Amino acid sequence: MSGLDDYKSTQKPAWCPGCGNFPILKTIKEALVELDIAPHQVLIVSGIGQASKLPHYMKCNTFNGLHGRTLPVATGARLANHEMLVIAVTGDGDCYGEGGNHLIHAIRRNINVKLFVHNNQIYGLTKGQASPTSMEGMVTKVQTFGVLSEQLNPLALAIALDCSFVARGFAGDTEYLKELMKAAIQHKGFSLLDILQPCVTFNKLNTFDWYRQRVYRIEPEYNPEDRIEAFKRSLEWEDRIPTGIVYKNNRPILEEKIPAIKDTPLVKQGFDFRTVKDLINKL
Amino acid sequence: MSGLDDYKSTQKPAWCPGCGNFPILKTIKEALVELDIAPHQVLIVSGIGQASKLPHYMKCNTFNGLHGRTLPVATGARLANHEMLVIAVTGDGDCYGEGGNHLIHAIRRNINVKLFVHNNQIYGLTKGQASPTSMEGMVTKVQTFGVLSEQLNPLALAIALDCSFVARGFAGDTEYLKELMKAAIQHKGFSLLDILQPCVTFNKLNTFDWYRQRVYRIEPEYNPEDRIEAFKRSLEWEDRIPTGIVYKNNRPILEEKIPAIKDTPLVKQGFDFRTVKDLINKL
Amino acid sequence: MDYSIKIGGEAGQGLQTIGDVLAQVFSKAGYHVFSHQDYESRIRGGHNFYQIRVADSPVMSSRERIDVIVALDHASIKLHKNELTKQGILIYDSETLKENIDDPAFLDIPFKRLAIEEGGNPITANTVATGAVIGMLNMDLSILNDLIKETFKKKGDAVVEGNIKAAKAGYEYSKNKCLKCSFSLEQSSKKPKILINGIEAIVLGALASGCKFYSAYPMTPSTGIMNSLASKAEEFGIVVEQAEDEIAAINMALGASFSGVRAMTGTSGGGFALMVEGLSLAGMTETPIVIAEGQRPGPATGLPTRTEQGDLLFVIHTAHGEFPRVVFAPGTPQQALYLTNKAFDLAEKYQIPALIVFDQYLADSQWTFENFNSDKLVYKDYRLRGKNFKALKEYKRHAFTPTGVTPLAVPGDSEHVVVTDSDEHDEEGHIIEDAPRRIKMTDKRLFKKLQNLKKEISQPTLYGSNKPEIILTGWGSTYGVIKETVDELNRQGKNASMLHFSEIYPFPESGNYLQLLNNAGMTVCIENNATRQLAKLMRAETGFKFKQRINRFDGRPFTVDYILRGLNVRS
Amino acid sequence: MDYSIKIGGEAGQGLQTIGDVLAQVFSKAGYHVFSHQDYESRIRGGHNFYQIRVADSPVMSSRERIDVIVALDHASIKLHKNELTKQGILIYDSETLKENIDDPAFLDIPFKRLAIEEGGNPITANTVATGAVIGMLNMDLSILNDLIKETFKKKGDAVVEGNIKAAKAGYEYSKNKCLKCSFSLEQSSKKPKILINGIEAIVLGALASGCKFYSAYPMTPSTGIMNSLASKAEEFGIVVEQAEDEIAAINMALGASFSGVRAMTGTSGGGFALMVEGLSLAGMTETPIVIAEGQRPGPATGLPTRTEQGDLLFVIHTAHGEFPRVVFAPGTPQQALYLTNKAFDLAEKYQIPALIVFDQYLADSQWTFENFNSDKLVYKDYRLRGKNFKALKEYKRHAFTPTGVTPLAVPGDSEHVVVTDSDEHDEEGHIIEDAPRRIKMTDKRLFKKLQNLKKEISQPTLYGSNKPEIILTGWGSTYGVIKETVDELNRQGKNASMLHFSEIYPFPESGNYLQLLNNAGMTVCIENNATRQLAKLMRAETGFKFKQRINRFDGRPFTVDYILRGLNVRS
Ligand SMILES: Cc1ncc(C[n+]2csc(CCOP(=O)(O)OP(=O)(O)O)c2C)c(N)n1
Ligand SMILES: Cc1ncc(C[n+]2csc(CCOP(=O)(O)OP(=O)(O)O)c2C)c(N)n1
Ligand code: SF4
Ligand code: SF4
Ligand SMILES: [Mg+2]
Ligand SMILES: [Mg+2]
Repeated sequence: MSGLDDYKSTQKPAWCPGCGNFPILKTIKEALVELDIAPHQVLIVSGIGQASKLPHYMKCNTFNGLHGRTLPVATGARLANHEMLVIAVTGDGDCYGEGGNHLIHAIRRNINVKLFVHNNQIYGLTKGQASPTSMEGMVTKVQTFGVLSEQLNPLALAIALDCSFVARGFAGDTEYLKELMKAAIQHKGFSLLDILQPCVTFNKLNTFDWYRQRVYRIEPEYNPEDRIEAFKRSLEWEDRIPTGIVYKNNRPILEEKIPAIKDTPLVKQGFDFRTVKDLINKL
Repeated sequence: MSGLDDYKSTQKPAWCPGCGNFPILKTIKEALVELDIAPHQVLIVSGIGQASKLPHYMKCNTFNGLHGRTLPVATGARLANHEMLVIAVTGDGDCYGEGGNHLIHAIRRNINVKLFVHNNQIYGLTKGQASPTSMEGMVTKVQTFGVLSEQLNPLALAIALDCSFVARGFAGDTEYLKELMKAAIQHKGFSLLDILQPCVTFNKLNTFDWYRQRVYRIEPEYNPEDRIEAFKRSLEWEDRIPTGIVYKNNRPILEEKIPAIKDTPLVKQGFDFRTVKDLINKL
Repeated sequence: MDYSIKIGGEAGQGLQTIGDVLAQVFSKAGYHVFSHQDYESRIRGGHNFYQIRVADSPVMSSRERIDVIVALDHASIKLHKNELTKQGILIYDSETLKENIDDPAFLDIPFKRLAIEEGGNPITANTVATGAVIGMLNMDLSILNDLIKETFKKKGDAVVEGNIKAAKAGYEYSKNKCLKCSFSLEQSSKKPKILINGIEAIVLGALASGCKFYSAYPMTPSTGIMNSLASKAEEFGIVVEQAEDEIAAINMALGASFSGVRAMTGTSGGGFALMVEGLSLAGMTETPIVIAEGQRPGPATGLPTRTEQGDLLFVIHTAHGEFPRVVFAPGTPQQALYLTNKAFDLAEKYQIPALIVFDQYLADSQWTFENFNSDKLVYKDYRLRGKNFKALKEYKRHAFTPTGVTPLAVPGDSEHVVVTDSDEHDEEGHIIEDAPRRIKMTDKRLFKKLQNLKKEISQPTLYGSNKPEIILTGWGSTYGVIKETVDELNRQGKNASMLHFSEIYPFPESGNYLQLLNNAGMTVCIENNATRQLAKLMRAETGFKFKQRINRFDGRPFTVDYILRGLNVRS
Repeated sequence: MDYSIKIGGEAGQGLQTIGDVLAQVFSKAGYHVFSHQDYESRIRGGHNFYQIRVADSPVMSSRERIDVIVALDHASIKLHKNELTKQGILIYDSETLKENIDDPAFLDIPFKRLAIEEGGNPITANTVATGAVIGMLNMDLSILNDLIKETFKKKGDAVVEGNIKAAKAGYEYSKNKCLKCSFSLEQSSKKPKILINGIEAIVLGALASGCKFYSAYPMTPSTGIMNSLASKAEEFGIVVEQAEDEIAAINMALGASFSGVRAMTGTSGGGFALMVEGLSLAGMTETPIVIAEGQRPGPATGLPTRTEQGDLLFVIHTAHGEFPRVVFAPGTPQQALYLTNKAFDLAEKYQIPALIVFDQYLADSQWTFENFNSDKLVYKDYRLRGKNFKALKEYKRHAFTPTGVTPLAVPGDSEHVVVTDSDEHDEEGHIIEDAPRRIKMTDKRLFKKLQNLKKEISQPTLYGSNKPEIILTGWGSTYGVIKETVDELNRQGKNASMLHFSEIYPFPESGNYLQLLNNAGMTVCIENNATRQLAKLMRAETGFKFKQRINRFDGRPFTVDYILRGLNVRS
């Protein structure tokens, strides 16, 4: 049994006091503990941004890579060792901006990676430019006339791509967030968990309060396997923002379809230098 | 009045005999002539691939750029001169593979660019690897166990992103294709026209016949402004493949929202060196 | 008179505002100012500082000894108190820090209490501190008051009034209490100076060159260019587009340039890495583009908010295939202005990519100048437009010409079409496969252009003696610190000069500078990197090998003292 | 005995099959073979050719004069007939080409008619042609028949039978009709040779090094690596993943490598441009990776199916920040095998990126070898795994060590976590901002490793005299053609040697080779590029400046004749 203490980090978070990343960090640790996963059994791959600093503030295998490239690293890591739980932690800029192409194709592959996007609807680390999820009209130093592009809807996008698991959480509702994290981890298939995460410093529009006034938990009767209903639900935003599992399906995962790793993870397979040498000698 | 002759190229197509690109080429010229657009009034931006060779085989302003980077070039070109009709011509690999991220964000911007994707469900120029739209199970030299990723559905993706105009054409139904091209060009907003284009050399699965047995023209009663219905329709594939305008809306275009170019295209605006010099002298 | 002031504190405490205001007050008072900043990659907390040097003769680097420290947090006291000069004073607010330090060099000023009592709002504490520094320096408050009025005008009279009162409170407190304060910056009668940092200078250069399109993705230390251009977009008729990634950024700029406007992008090393393919595209399609590359300590994400000169060989050699490019590395904001202008000019004249390489140190450092000479700026529209284009009987985008340069037509302006291609192409711009035309195109695109381009490149700057015994060589942002080191050496009776490269590629033709180097007894290459990149380039281009080298690669800029230590010379 | 055979035709006409089969027949018969290909970037049409040299002593380049031309289209006749040697014969099918040429050097063979009549299917026309060439050379048909059986086994007996008959028909036709044919390749009794091209050799090298993961995006001339590895994926337990783009390709490979398996990616210049940021990531995180970079004529898309050595300085200098890398440029398939193996070894031993730079010419060219010595291959698993990892009391991914190399642990194999970061980090792998640790990390990652890494690099190959008067220098794929030129020069009584660089970065320490160059009267640097990249690198690294240079940049490979012309020596 691993406990919360096992997940203690040696590092002090460099986040702003009150940042929505703190409750997410706390919740992820709790979820892992409750699922009885030890730190060395999980690999967190992250990119660059405030969200992506997360693995440093807990204890786990960590590949903190480049801005936008979280999913390819996670994909490679998981293909090489599919006994490892691989979680990709990124920001909205990282995942939906710089890394948008990888998101599309990770979903298509249905690699069994868990993607947690800290969606603060802003570029935090670079001091407040619009992100793909920023709302139209929001004024920033770069978007001096307000954001002109339509706000990206990650849930609708994922459903259109038939993503295996699509959910939304809120950093201000950690109890539910924990359930969603656990569900995402336990689901077999690529799982997107978009987490509404207030940035108290740069996003003065989408604050804790703003979200609190709008988010609701999806009703238990809801059937997340109905793609059309899921698509409809994913379009809600203005006044009511659904949180919960919006869509899921049971597509087979990539790891199981590749003959070379069907039986044993790649990293556990030996290499017989002798055979290859013989083969070469006999050419 | 421009005629078909004006669009004659000095180049001989390097496509395989019978390739689905030929009817598309012919149709695009006809559409432009019927809309009375002269060659110098249109800029075709393309990427790299068989489809992307198209502008060489007609007469028009041409920027034949990099693989996957068609839309950013088209976006920049159009922002600099929005009196020019800008058409982006690409392949499925180019646009949905290498260039996937640009597609997402071009749609969000709603830049008034026309995107024609020659979707042959294969990488033609590089000799037959799977593309994002290749069907699951198709065996190639690289996909030796068959394609393992889910086939990308460009229409569903575009609708999820609230793309301003979403249509599908078929290289084997040029009459209808011409109508769709004209509609795309005349629509005000980013227009995605996905064109089913048989690759007679490498795609032995999705042949002219295969498509002919499945495609149908969307019925006239259909309301393309209903996003949910559009999403449903976009999911049809196996037995019946809809062609026609699947979705459209009237989002304002980017060009009109940028104060600096509201009145005059950027390229038509002069630069007053004197004023800036004065300003600097007075610093 | 030459004082150094350091403001230290956590990110988010507002030390940058204090620094900015002080630097402005000094420059408006006609003093020479140099400032630099040191900050972490975080938004709140940690430890940052802002250092200002103010003097009555030109200054262009920071010193290691400080006269006035404004400590907003404990770390500033711990980390910097030993940097104080003999007459140095550290000011802090014991009530806020909840710590009272008994040190004759320390002056406890109740920033926050005065802010509440006088400014009417704890938020004015930094204004109290700013006023206190002005008081310590024996300046008068008028300039600060003017600045306050200007800055807070939009926030209403009450805010202006509160800040003016807060400033006064700090000012009087330090005037009365700082018995040890021996500084004096009496009101100089000199004309106010221009205070400008590297970013502002690059932006000014872009504006002065008729830049109409800027697409970029945020990345320190280049983000300031986008912010600044965005703030001026409406006034100057510029389209500023935040791209989805750096690949899009450069390709958009190329699209805009192809359409007929001057276009630019900016990024840092990691983002530039993503632009490499686009750079090659610019080379092949002969599309002009200006790229500002802000180096930062790498590899990868490295130390994102710090400084390094680690990308020189990268920017010169990167991209597949062979094509000409221009690389400038300005050493001062003034050079940044003129070289950005020259970059735009050469990019369009030769239809090539032109790069401006800078770093966080140059980006954030403020310098003062008397004025800028706008006659040194050039603007020539090399494009084939409107009736000139219409008048042509025929047009081929890549026609062979004696200079290799083919007039760059604006698509749509005439009935001729403009065709270009990333594949090897014929004169019209259509794909080819044959060898003879490939050779002719390479000759046009590469050799012919390069021949003239080389002549555009100025020789490196020589500062100091014409027959130096010691030559300190550098490139880019180290200009100021090397120059001051040379002054110091010469003050000590040595015969030293600076050789500074800012127009760095094509490498300046071997001229006088090579002879000087060969004749000098001591030749030192000074670089803010680990692998001695200029020294390598110099050897590749001229065969010359430096005898000594001083390299710094800890993410911090050089100081005169650091270089002197490297030379084993006491400071 | 030394014959050259050229098969010319349109893309899609099957000339590659004819060429492949002939090369195999010759090598199986024990002859020495060299072949190269020339093709356009299209799938059907245009003009391509395949050229084979077959001899009784080793051959490693193509000649410009041809003995047998198989012309499948008109262009082949027009473009190549003048290349015929005095005794040369061109064969063609006048019925198919609808053209009858009256030339004593031409032999009209009704490929198609014989295919229908004898092979039972017009599709066997190429087999007729193949048989005809075998007949002209006076070989017997047995090897070809065996090959046909092997190739068509899966298609059933009828197909095998048809092709055997077709081959026989062509064979007999030429035997009977080619009165002028004076060639003779009597069955040699020699042992069959290994016929292998550059791509196959790289793949073999990867397999022999325990490569377990390959992610890439298709791009000529590297696609063959992915195809070949994919075909062997199941047998050798390899995961081959086609990435959505090159950025994903390199990042996936890094993820796999981090997880504990040997990983590789491959691409061409334009795709590599997109990998530059990932390269820097490998450098910072000290993650081993092997990258095969297939150069092609640039800039940008350039001439996508042709050959060039234009990326040397690019691959050596690209990426932001400073970190060690290894760059190999094999000159032969044999070197490609061993150097790919060495790349995997060094990448893992030093935890750095290792690059194999090749080009279309090496990729497609087939060479023959007697055998490969597998004892020259190395395999050592440097990873910290299983119980060795478990046994540690503590683990820090980036701990400081005397060599700079920290054991690379497999995550999950013990309770210790493995942490790495693209930011500058501490020994554990966590983000840092301070100067002292930054300096120590640079020292570890860069200087310490580089010191030992340099010792791993072999000296360039010297071929020929130890005191040469003439030195022809090259790198990468020009090995064979330069070597043969040296032989020719020496045959003509000159004193020439070849100096060939294949382990090119870190540049081999100045040793004997520099002295040889300094002593030689004529030093020629031969490169398949325009800007003399090796010459520049040589000067930067050693100060040596070549006296002469021969450069070719039309997308075509060198021939001995071409170099001799460049040297002003008659061939
Ligand atoms: C290639 C590249 N481009 C740009 C950056 C600069 N950068 C760092 S974080 C970031 C955006 C952060 O936004 P997001 O991903 O939403 O994360 P947040 O800080 O909001 O959590 C950017 C643009 C970078 N590190 N690398
Ligand atoms: C950066 C880069 N990667 C890879 C390539 C090689 N390449 C050229 S075309 C192509 C794919 C073509 O497929 P698609 O876009 O579907 O076009 P098609 O040929 O099928 O029309 C690829 C991978 C390239 N030119 N540039
Ligand atoms: S800037 Fe925003 S996202 Fe970043 S740490 Fe501060 S509050 Fe959190
Ligand atoms: S390969 Fe396919 S797509 Fe390309 S030209 Fe031939 S048929 Fe058309
Ligand atoms: Mg964010
Ligand atoms: Mg395609």
